[in-house]
Amino acid sequence: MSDLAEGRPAELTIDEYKSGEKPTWCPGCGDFGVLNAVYNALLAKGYNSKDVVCISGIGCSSRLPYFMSTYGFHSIHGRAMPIATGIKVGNPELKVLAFGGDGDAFAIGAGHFVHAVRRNLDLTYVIMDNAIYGLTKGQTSPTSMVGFQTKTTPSGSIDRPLNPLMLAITAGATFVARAFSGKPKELADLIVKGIDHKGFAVIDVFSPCPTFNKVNTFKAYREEVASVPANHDPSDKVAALGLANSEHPLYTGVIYEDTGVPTYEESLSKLHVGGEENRRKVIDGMLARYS
Amino acid sequence: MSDLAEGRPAELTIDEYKSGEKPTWCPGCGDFGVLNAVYNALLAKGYNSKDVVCISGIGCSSRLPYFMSTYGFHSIHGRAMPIATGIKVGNPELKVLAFGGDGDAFAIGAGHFVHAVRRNLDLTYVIMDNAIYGLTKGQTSPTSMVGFQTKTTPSGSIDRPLNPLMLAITAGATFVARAFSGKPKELADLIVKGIDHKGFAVIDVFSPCPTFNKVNTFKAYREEVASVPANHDPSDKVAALGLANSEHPLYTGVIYEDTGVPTYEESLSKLHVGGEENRRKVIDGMLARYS
Amino acid sequence: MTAIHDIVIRVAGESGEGIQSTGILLAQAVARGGFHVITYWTVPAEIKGGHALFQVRLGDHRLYAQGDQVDILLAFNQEAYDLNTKDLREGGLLLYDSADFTPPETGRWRQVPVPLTDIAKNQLKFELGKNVVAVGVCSALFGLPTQHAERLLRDRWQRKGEEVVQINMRALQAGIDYVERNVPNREEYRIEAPPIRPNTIVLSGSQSLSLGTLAAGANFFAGYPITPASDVMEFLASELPKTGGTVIQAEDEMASIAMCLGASYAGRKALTSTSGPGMSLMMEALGLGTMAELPVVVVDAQRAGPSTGLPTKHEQGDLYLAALGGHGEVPRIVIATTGVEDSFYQAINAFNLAEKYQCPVILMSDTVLMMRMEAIEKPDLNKVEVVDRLLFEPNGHSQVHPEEGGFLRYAQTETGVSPMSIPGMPGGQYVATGLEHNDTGRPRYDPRTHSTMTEKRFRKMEHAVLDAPPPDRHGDPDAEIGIVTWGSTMGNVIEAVDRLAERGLKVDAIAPKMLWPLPDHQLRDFVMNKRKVIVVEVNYSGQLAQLLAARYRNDLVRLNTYGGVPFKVADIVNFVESEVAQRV
Amino acid sequence: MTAIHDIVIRVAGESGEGIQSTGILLAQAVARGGFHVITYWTVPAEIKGGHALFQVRLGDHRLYAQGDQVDILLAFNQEAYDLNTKDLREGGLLLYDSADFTPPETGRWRQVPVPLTDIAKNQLKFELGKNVVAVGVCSALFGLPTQHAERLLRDRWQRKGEEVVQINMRALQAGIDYVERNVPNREEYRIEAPPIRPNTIVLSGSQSLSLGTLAAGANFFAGYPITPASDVMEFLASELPKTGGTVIQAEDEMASIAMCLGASYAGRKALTSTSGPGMSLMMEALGLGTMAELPVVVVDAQRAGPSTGLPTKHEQGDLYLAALGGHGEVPRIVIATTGVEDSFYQAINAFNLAEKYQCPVILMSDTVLMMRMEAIEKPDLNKVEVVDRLLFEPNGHSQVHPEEGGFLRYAQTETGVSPMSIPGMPGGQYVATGLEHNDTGRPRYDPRTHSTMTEKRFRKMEHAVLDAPPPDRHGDPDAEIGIVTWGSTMGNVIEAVDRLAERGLKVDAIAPKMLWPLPDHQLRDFVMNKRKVIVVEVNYSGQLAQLLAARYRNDLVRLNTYGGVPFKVADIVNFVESEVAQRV
Ligand SMILES: Cc1ncc(C[n+]2csc(CCOP(=O)(O)OP(=O)(O)O)c2C)c(N)n1
Ligand SMILES: Cc1ncc(C[n+]2csc(CCOP(=O)(O)OP(=O)(O)O)c2C)c(N)n1
Ligand code: SF4
Ligand code: SF4
Ligand SMILES: [Mg+2]
Ligand SMILES: [Mg+2]
Repeated sequence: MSDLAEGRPAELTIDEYKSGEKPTWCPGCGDFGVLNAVYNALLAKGYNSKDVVCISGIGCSSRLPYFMSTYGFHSIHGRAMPIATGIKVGNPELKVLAFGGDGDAFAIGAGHFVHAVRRNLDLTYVIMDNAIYGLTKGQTSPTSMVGFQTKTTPSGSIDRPLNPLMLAITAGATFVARAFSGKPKELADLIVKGIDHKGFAVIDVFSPCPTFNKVNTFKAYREEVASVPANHDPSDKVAALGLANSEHPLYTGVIYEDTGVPTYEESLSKLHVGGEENRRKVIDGMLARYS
Repeated sequence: MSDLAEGRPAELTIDEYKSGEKPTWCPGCGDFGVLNAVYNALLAKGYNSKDVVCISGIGCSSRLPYFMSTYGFHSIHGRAMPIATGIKVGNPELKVLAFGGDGDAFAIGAGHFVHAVRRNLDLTYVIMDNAIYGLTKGQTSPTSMVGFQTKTTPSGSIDRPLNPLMLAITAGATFVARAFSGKPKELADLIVKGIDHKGFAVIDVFSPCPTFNKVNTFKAYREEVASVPANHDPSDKVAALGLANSEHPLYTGVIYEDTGVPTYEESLSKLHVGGEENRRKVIDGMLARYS
Repeated sequence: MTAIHDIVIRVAGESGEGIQSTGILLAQAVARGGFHVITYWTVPAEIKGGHALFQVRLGDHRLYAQGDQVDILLAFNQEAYDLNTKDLREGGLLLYDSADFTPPETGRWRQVPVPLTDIAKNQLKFELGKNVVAVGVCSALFGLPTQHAERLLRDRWQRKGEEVVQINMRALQAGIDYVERNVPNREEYRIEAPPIRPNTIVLSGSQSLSLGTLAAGANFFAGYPITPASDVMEFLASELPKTGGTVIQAEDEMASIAMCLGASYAGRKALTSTSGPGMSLMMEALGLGTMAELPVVVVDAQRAGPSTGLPTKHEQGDLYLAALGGHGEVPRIVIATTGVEDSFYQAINAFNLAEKYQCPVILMSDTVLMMRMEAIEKPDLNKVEVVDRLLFEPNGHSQVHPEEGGFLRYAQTETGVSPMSIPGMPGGQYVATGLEHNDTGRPRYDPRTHSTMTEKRFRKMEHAVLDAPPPDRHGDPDAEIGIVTWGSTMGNVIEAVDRLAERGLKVDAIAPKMLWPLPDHQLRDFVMNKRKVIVVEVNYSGQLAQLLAARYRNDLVRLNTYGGVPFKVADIVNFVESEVAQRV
Repeated sequence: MTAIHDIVIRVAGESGEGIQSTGILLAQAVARGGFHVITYWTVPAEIKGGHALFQVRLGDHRLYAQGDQVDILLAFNQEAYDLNTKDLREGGLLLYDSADFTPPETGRWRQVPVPLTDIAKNQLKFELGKNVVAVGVCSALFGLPTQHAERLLRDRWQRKGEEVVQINMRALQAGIDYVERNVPNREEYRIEAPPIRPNTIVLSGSQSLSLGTLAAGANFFAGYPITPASDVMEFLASELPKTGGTVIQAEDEMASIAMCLGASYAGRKALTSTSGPGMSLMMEALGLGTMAELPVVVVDAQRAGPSTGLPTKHEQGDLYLAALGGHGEVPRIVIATTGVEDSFYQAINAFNLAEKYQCPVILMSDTVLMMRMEAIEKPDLNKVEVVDRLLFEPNGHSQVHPEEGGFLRYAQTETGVSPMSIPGMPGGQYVATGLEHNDTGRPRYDPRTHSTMTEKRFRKMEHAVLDAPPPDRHGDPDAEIGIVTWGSTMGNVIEAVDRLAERGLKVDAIAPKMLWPLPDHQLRDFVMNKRKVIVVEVNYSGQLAQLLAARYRNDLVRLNTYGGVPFKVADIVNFVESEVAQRV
């Protein structure tokens, strides 16, 4: 356990980032791997947990902040992005990580996702994509495949799945990666890269739900995933869209990165023509204008 | 005026599709051109106005259904897509056209847009894109350019604009076109093509707002628009994304079309294992199961 | 020893270990034996694993509540023992799976080891049969004739072949045998079997409600999963397509309700189901439903709030929202079901009212009710009356005034209900809208239009209230003490009224089914003329009590609980007794 | 002829022709002359063009309402004449721009042609000066000393150079000259100029409210445009960045409120502003604000509903939603401002209450008030008290229990308010959540946690109510007739009370500023002890009346109007008189 009040211990371990609350996930859930990767990524960065905020919506995956010793906001279904926006803009010094499921991000949260992406806040959004609604006990999600059978689509889903990576890229994301809970080192590494990226980083993680999704399993993913080719240039948008579009294999790694876009906080702070000390002057100025 | 009760007149004119309600738009508004193109497109199709439903959200542009003699649903801000989905699924025989502004479609309606698109309902969505919120008297919209000054962004917008065409294509749209209110014939022609396309047709129309947007004017567009190159293959997704991405020129015409995707109504009807006549049997079957 | 008439059996253990299936099997078996039965269960916060319990209360008379105390506890493991003995009555029976643990002897109850796991695994070589063994154990205790459980197992497993049937039969018998050999003096649990009720079915509140929507003619559903409302969606996803109907899983609740409004506009009977968070999100579009005058049914399966709250827990906290939520003056109808059987009929009433009055109807259920199973009388479909919206008749109708812009969709009428058209009908063209509008549907903002159209929308409510389904009544109509309640709490109140009557205290109880607008003709007399009126609700602020107080009297007494669990009957009994004592 | 003390001037014409700027200039000029002034205007449904009116009421005493009747109508065109003469009082003065039309002589009022267009275009060669000519015309009528308008013009155009100042001066003088030459007998419009009030500013309700949020320390705004709330956003978009604050135009209202909650969590003073449709959409996230106990202010600039309704029209229809909307038991505070000056102070109160009680506060205004301009006393910023949230002090504090999972963010306290932390504070780590939770914020679903945390959230309200801002009072405290009202309607009520007093009828009026929870200590005595209590509201169902009835008494009398326009003072006067007569 971290001794929060006294500051950081001399030698950091991942225990620094554990809250002591026992994860409520099913045995074998992919989200354990993600949680561990987050611990390791934070360790790699050496952050003080008091400076980190983990934000989420609602879903099994969105429970993650409870297992962190950092600040956190487990909000409501679909609204992780605007909550995170408020926090990051509210205090740009904070290290902000957002988490959620595929339903949270791409069903009820789809509109916010698109807009958060185009704003390019400097935060990292880790989506635990299990192609199912876990917490509500197994319904079709926006990333479920056509034909996928659940209680809400007993004859198989007829909706074509969204491709989170392509959606992110066309909405203007500046860092887009895919990872797999079954490749924990790569995952932790990508989270570090996402954090290091100055701007909005989207990491879509295949994080299987063994309880309700019997199709998109660890085994199935293991057979399909392949690392991004070594010669891939992540700044090449068209190439990135191509990799993102591929179904065989499913590429993991950094798919796209654009380092030339200012962050939202930077742009906002450029609008500031003064600080809190000006408040009285501004009000007096307005009052004078109305005289 | 149409004599609605008695059936169609022998010789159709666009008057058949006029409601007699005077448009409330400002003089010079681009939406007049769109309305006219819609009249002409319906005339070209020869539809009976009783079989057509025009759906919209809220905005200047969303007023369009009032000026039609067809059925209509002027709904609430951002929800034109789910309303249209309910209507089209509710009665697949109907010819369904949806209308709205850039705010309606891509701000509050962004999530619905993405999902409506991936479902591939057989309807045509005409977006009157003026890069501004007209009805609320001039605020920045999701398609406004960086630096665009309005009352809500007095120092210029810092949000990078969404590209409606790219968004539509990556969300899985099967027909994506761009038009310009200043090229009314092409516009009418594209609406006809959208109607003829079996599936979801997105037509993003540059429809200037002379009252509040002094940048994206008829004149400015006239200088920037160019028809899609004659050799463009709309079934080539990558090429389509390329054209959609271009800022100089701004291409008008059919950017993308995929004719191989079943419509949502078709897929839904395949799930039907019977009709209304089965209702009693189904209930009795369930009751027996609980005995 | 006096004869007993009902008994509460609780099965508890690790979720996923078959607690629920044991309970359901048991409930179905006892129902076949003619017993009345009512169940109660809770699911853990964890997705998988965690502590679960399933409680079966059975009796020789109609039951209304889940039972305050446990008579027989079957603990599958140590945790189940730790968490549940507090509810086991003094002198009750504790059965525990001796494979797992051995509890200390406390003397507060009788305790008997039952090696369920051992029997299933070692004796039967059928590990999955543990639940059926448990069913055998329980049914032997109170004396269920074996044939009922046997027939149930046969019906259930027949399709899988005789071998499967037989191994289950053996498991059942093993449970029975064990009890007969090891649990002497079973008289105190024995209930005289009532006559078999052949026309009985066992189903949950959510199943009953879903069936009701089918019977009402529902043919369009759009929804978004949420506990405890998803059951309705999942039921209809498998059944509606068989009738040519459609179920869409929408991207969120705003889309769900908007799709329903669209479908309704196109002529469908549409519904969605949700719980608190979804209800909040639907408020804007529900206003559109009121304004455009479109029939639509929204099932609100209430859970404990606010916000995401306690998603698996019970509360009646959404009444304000259902009745008064939404900006502007936005009338709509709120119906609440009080029981499993009632859910079927209120679903039909909800649709009929929506169609007749062309407006949104909120159909309220709650967590306890959605999940409760009960043996109810099979509904007679021939008696179900289905109401359809009033359609305008094309041609030759005064409702079309071309000079005024066409069809008078919102023509002023005495009841406020105007004949409506459906796309495709010639001459019926109009634009449905959320803007204030004149009788053709065109937007108009002058004071007269807004006043008269507001009155029209509220006038419909004045007529709708007269079509309110009859309230549940129970107790002595002449009693000076009255209880008003709603939803599943009525079950607890009914049993409290009976218990109070046994103790010589006369109480009268009413649960209106239409909660908004308030059915004055059903309530006024009751609320005004009782000496003391107690309003019993599972919420903090007494939401129904406040609505009644605004209309009738300010001295209503409130009894509330807000811990995420339903009332115990004893709580109500004690409260009423102390209220009466206060007066002396 | 008796001296007159106030006068209503209405300028009407095509929207875009400068109606509004004429009205604003006139209001500012008369305020400089020491007059009290209050304005009223409506915008057309069309985006551009359409009929618009701007009304300036001025007087030698404090004014509270827009004025029932027009004394002087300045019609820019035929349509303005057609639509507005119905409001011109018998014997009033009609001025019309003779360039456009010539109205028939009716004898019901005095009418004088004023060739505004001609003067501007031909005489001054300054077509844009028409509005200034109109200001000259109006101010000459009631005798505004010229210097005030002149100084205003100078202040306004100075930056553009002396030439511009001069041409405007000439336009003003041309208007004055025309009146002096062509309108004899102006005594009946003449008001004795009151002493100059140097400390006066002229601003709108939305400006006053926005300034109040600045004074309260607001430093984060996220919102989505909507009439009539956008003004707040647009004001802050230009002012907040000057103080290092941030304004974000969000993608919708769900995002707006969620961003505010995030910013508040991060330590900002956050607000959003919206109107009915947006309020409905914010219900779910507002529940999160209550549950996570985060300060946030939501301005609800009410307009006429339901649904999209009448976006530019007036109604007080959102009270139910503000006070009771949202699923589950979701307490929050509702504050309503009654006037332009009050809007400044209530904005400050709203923030202070949000910070002190760590919860959402809805600050209600309405269309009339947002758009109304008034000459008010310049607020004294030194008297403004700003309250900040109670922060936990890191180190050495008993509020951190590592064994229990860290910082006790939701520690139970007497007032329910727990010290909170802000990200970055060492030892203050916790997870804000919409789930029910224990004192560290961890999700817990047991009955005790839910009960005690529900009580904690409501306990805060019991204390908050004691901090309710004082209500507006007016009239005779001993009167037997009492009026309760809220929002801008209080202005109309005050004038009605005065008019009734003149006629010998004593009436007492109260408008609470805190509408929810109800400030019992302010209201009980008033509502319980008056013989007759009339609740006056611009809505159909009497929303405040119902909340009061639930708490106090069922015989409240209601006076409602719901045509999208405010009350006329005469309506209230007549109603009270007829109510009193009834008793006789
Ligand atoms: C407004 C609202 N609607 C619905 C729900 C119910 N709900 C909770 S989580 C969830 C989806 C879970 O799926 P996902 O986001 O993929 O997360 P997972 O559980 O799979 O990790 C839903 C629909 C809710 N809590 N709030
Ligand atoms: C829920 C809700 N939020 C906000 C509004 C206010 N509003 C009406 S139209 C509109 C945007 C208009 O812009 P756009 O959709 O681009 O249409 P345009 O007027 O430009 O044609 C907004 C914000 C509303 N009516 N409802
Ligand atoms: S239900 Fe699926 S996603 Fe949720 S905890 Fe279990 S395995 Fe993980
Ligand atoms: S404001 Fe703009 S978009 Fe609206 S009607 Fe006028 S010109 Fe058209
Ligand atoms: Mg998921
Ligand atoms: Mg627009």
